[in-house]
Amino acid sequence: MTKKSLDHVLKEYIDGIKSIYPKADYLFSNDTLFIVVPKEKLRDVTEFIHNKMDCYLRTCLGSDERPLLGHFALYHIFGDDRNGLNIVVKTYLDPKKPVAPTIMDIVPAADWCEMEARDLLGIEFEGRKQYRLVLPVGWPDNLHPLRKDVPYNIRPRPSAVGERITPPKTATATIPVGPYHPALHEPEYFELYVEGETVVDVKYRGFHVHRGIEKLGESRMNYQQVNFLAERICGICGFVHSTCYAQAVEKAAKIDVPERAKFIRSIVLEIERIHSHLLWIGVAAHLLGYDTGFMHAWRIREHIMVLAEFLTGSRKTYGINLVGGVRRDINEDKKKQAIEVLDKVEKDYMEYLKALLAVPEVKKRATETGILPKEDARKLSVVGPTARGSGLDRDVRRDVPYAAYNYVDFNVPVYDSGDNLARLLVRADEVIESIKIIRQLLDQLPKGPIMAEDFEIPENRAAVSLAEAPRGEDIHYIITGDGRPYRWKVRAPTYQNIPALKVMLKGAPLADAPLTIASIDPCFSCTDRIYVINETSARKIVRIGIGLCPG
Amino acid sequence: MSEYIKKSIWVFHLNTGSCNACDIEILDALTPYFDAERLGVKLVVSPRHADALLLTGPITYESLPKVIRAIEAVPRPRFILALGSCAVGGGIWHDTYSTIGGVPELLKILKNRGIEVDGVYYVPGCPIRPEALIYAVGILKGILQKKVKMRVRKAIA
Amino acid sequence: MSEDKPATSRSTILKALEIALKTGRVTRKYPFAEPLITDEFRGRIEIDEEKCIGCGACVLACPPNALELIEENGQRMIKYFIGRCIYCWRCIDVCPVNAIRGTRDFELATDNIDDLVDIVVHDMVKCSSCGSAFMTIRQKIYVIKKAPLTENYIDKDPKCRREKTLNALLKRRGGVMKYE
Amino acid sequence: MSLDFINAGLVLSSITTLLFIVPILDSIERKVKAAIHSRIGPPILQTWYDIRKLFAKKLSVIPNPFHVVFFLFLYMMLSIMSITYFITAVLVPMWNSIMVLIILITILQTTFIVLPFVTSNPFAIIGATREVLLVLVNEIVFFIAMALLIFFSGETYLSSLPYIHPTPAYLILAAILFIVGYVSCGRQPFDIAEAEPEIASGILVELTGPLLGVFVYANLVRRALFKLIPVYVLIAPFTGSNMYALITSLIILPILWVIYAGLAALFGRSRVDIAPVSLLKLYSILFSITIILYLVFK
Repeated sequence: MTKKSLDHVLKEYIDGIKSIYPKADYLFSNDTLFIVVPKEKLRDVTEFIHNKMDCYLRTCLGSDERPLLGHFALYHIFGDDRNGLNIVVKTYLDPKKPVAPTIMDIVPAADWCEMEARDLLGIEFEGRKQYRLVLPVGWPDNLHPLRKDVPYNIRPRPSAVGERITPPKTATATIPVGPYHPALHEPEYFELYVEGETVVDVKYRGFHVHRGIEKLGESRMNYQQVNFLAERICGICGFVHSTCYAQAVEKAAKIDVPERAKFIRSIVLEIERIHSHLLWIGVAAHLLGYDTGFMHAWRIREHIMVLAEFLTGSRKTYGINLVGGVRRDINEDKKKQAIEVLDKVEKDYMEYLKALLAVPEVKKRATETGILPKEDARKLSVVGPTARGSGLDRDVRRDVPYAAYNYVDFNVPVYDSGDNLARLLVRADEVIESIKIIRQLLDQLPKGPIMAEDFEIPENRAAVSLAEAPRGEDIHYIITGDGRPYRWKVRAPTYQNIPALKVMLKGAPLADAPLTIASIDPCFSCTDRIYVINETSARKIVRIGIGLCPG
Repeated sequence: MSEYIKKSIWVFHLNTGSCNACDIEILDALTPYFDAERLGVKLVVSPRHADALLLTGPITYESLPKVIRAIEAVPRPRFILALGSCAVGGGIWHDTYSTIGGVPELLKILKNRGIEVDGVYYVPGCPIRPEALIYAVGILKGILQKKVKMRVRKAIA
Repeated sequence: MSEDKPATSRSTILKALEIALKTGRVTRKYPFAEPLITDEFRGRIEIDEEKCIGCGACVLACPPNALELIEENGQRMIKYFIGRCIYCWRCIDVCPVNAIRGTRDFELATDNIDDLVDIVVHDMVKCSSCGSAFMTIRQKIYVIKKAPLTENYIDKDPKCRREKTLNALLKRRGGVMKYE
Repeated sequence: MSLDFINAGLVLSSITTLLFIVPILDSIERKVKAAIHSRIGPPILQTWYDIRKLFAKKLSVIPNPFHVVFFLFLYMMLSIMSITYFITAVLVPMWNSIMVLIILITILQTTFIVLPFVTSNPFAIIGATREVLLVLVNEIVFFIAMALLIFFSGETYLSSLPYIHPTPAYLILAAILFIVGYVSCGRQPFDIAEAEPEIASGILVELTGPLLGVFVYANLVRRALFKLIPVYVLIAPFTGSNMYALITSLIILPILWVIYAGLAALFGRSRVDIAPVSLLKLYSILFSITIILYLVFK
């Protein structure tokens, strides 16, 4: 994209917004257009950006800026991937009684993030049904943990928690069905309403893993410590989160990261992707009752885990990202070993894949199940392999290159059928692409330092950063503060994909539900949100706790 | 009674707010390179079948009641294995508003409610290596000895 | 790569058997054999009580507060709680005297949580004017070695030092009031 | 008289050996699967350790305790009785009609299906419903195969089978019985009733401690019975003596167990709407072949 066309696009946005609100303030920094509008004009501006300019909502967030400006602020972040642009719309809200207009009827995807802002900051949204989303049951109504006057370690009524045990609706008696059921792994759960063996409705219950990460990053920690916190948002795709965070700060502070550090980041990111996809393929095989497939996928994956440990010092949560660069270098010896491991893994993996797809049950049960048509996929704006399995060709690594991805050449596998098999094949192909990418990166690894020298992070700068996690695009938004982020917001890919499950599951056999749920590779540690639908006439309730960041 | 359990340890895994890293390492401990099954470990799907609960994560308020219910469902003798730094000491979020800060806090709550547990094992690691889980199983089985001990050392000026 | 789509390749269910035969048994017999660990693994840290000066730089850097600084009865304790450590080794990066060493130790399981505590106790220097303890003796030695001229005022804690400076300033200006 | 004495001794020793060896065979199955997974697997006595451990656990409260305990013990008694009856019937040529065996097995299967229903757990009930669908197909095929067996061989006694001439149709019938046996054992792809990911091992989910121990053990005995019957039917005509036939079957049993284990490791799990249909197709083809062969070689 040339400079001229960017200017042109920007002018289009600014003119459009000026025509709605002539006094709108705007600022263009990095790849992000920041606009301030009053709350009365918010809905019109949203409509313009979302409907006229065909952007999609990345996320929205509230922020307590009373100590700075005497107001609450509400940010809506929109994305324009065709031009690689982010548009941040800021609205000031009353410091005493923050009330904002909802945009949920214009942008359905704003449902969860509005409710999250309500829970965490006490911002009320007019014109929609409001409910508790994030905080546990029994949490005091007027206590909003993300407000700056609330300490991060406040623990109201810890003893009251025990009283919240609700007896199960059916005669399941003492069995803790629900969050900790069959396919282990993660405590979020789905209630599948079934008639006979057919799923008639789905209800997702979540937020068991809400750990107060954003508040922690804004209060107890400093810039460098947050890297380690971000990595622990998710234990499977954690490095994406820490990279995304580090990039956001680097963008906001305009820090020049050495090329070598960028390469190392990309290499580790791709290693993480291979591990994540192999893990998922193994679990998918297990869900189909094919344990041999599970074991061998994880056997091959073990080489990657050992390689990750050899390169970074830990099998998972690698802990090598810092704002400004990385902590561990890749020397010639490591490079050689990495290539050896990759060769072996590629060979074993190709063979394994043949074996897996030869099993009749795997093919039969993955084909034509859990179908997500392309139109639905586009409407719900799903991301990652879920989108690519439904024929949407989008990948942040290629569309908005970050780290060292603009130095490599790779394919983005896309399948059109939208069923579980398509999503399986997308991941299967991506493993091979990732191996290809790592080879290229190792080959071109530039010389130089791995850490930027002496930099300062100025206050009150903001940036949006994107990264392609194994499950889709990851978004971090940051406002810098004194020694630590003033506001830090994370949007994980699973957030975008979960609503698609309803489409995939309805009317499908119960036996396919675990695979279908797993097929979006949900990562609840990252997501932590709730999807609520109306309970319809269902005879039996089966609660299924599928975990999985796929696992 | 618990002698018999040493030969056959059925475990039920609860994620109580962990980041998944420990959880995938638990699964990894069952896979070919580590094969916990050779030590009699089996991952079961209901706490009613279990002998030991594998807890990962700092125990969020939202998951606490469910954890307590799961512990109650395990027939005695029952054990708890606190896996990973989050479960042992609350980890990086040991003092945030939405967690209780690890298994030691959970044990206090259990004690108040009169729920007995026959043994608790702490396995630090972030995440735990699969070998660390196998090591803990070895201690539970009595074939290994613990290596760590509280240390207080004086720095002599 | 994409021309040879694995989905289309012909194969039977016996392929798995072939892989199994070719691979053989891969299990490491840990704990009876060596673990699957590389030299780069970050395990528990080890504080060298001979070198540690008790400055607390590691405590400030530690993301999960596994390292804590506790002061009581004229003693300062650096408390390392292994059970909360995330093994990031940031403390090793920031230690000014290289007193912290990383190990590959992961065999840390125990049935008693107190086993996971490691404390280094430092004696502290008392302020020559107000008597409150404010730094460790080792820290004082370190500072004097690094910056010899500090000997004159190192005995006072920062509060008393400021007081002294301010009083001196006031005196010079002819004032008699004492800074409180 | 002396022969009867030997027979009685043989019956007793085979039954005790079988009852002891069945959990070991299960451990071997786990080891075989582990080998295909490229790992070591559990020790050879692991299933015994598991059962012993389960009996050492405290009993916790369950819904419908009376019904559950009643059906559970009925199930265990019936599995042990059926296998005892089978071995006795093979050796002792008195009231040993195949019909009695069929009736016993029918009651056994019915108890097996009823058990999860009385635990009134939604997972168990879904599991049981699936089992019913599968058993309906399988059990009927078992009846037909046994009936044809009686018809073709002209014998209604198990102990007479070693003295008949094996026709091709007879051998195909034996093959059908092998498939019935495999399906009854709940192995992949027919483990739909115990599907762990979607219904938490279905029928097992409510049982705990010693009750689970009883169920696990009884289930193993039942599985042994369903392997023993086809083996005996297949090899009996080639041995010429019921004592040899029994001993050979007992020797073949572990081998068959290992083969089944290996097979199960190569398949995934089928689905409740697919499995019975594909089974039906398979069985109809095999039955047609049987009848054609019978007519051709008559």
